[in-house]
Amino acid sequence: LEQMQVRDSLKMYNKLVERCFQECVEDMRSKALTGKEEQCVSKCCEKFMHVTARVGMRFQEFFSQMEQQAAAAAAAAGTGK
Amino acid sequence: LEQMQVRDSLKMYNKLVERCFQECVEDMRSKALTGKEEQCVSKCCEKFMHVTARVGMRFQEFFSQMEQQAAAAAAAAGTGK
Amino acid sequence: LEQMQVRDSLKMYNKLVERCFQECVEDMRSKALTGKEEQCVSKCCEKFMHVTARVGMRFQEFFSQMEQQAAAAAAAAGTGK
Amino acid sequence: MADASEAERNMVAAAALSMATTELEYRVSLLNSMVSTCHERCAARPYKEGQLSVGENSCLDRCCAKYWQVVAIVGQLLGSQKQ
Amino acid sequence: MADASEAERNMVAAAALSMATTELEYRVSLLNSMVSTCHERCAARPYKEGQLSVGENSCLDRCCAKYWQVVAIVGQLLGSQKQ
Amino acid sequence: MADASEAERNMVAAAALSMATTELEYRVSLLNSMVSTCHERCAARPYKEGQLSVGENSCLDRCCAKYWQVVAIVGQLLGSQKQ
Repeated sequence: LEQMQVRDSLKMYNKLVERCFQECVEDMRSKALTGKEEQCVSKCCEKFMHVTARVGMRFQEFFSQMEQQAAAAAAAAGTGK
Repeated sequence: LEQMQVRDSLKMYNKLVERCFQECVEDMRSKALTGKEEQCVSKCCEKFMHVTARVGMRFQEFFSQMEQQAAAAAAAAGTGK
Repeated sequence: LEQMQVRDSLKMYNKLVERCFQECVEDMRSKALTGKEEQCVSKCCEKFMHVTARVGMRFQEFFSQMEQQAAAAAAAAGTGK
Repeated sequence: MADASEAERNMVAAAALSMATTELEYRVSLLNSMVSTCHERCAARPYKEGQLSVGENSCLDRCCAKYWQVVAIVGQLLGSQKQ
Repeated sequence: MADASEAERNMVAAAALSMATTELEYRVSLLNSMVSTCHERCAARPYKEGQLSVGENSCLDRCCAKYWQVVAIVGQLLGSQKQ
Repeated sequence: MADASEAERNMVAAAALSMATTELEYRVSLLNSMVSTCHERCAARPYKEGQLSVGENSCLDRCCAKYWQVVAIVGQLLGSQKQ
């Protein structure tokens, strides 16, 4: 499972690079990133990490809520006997 | 292999959700889907299942045809000996 | 690892088909590819293979350069002792 | 006899682990789609700030809420079709 | 001697299973691309109906036929380049 | 004692193999993204030639150079955030 986590984070790394490249790199007339492109890549990456944190929080809330409901339903079924 | 099938159907489930969300959910001004969005998601999902069935049928036809041709070619080669 | 290579090349094959289909096949009014579509698919595929070769070359250069730098740094650290 | 039951227990444990892995993979891929889709929809462009604004945050919350609803609708339709 | 040949048979079986799995994965991924691409091309938007119309069905059939042709052309070019 | 150290060596070897596989997968997927992104950006459309022109070749070289820079920036930001 640890192995899986490493693989997932490398996958996410690759996807983040691809996304920010596509959104920020505007042309291929130079070999080096322009200042504007470089800034855009940094902001893109930072923003994406914040989005991941926020969505991850909502995600965990949802699943823990679902498990509580399942537990409550199981308890109710037990009482109903 | 059974494990693989479960994984593939979960993958397809995820992709279908993503596709229908992107095609149907129009804005983020409300927390709940509008009636129109909800209907669109249902139709999108239903249509996708029908597309999968139709394309799957053509897919199987193609491969069974190919195998028949391979068998016929093998038989012909056998006769030619 | 050999198994992995076979899988990767099959994956690339699938992706190449999808890419060239999407870029070249224009409409669904006929069952057979038009001459223009067929030509486009060939060129698309050929070009993609050349792009793969070129980018692959730059890719290997980069990693072998990185490894040389790492080795040089290690040697320098050894001398510094 | 003891051996057989141990082998059985091992098989049950292996099956449970494999199911848990599949479930985990499913959740990871669901989370990734949500992050990617909601980033697409809510992150203001061009990127001027690395931080999320108040508006972006509430957009993300609504995006997640709607995403779960789509998950539920699609799940129900896929489930009903199987039977 | 018997042992060696059994080990050999096991290895051959394992290799065959692994090849079959790879082949299956390839077909599944090919099918998924076809479904996705042809849905993209043929499903009429906005989605008003869950059912497929006659026009959509024949669009799908043509899309599949063209897809196989692209598979063949690409396969031939990739094959010829390897040698 | 000999047994234990052999088992240990086997475990270390297995861990190393698994790390090497992960590293290789990472590189393959990075290469695939680069090829796909730079093909997208640099291959002239409509496809008239199968060969790459001089302009396309230098576009690819610049695209790769910029891609590595993005890899470096993102890697640095992801790394700094972890600590």
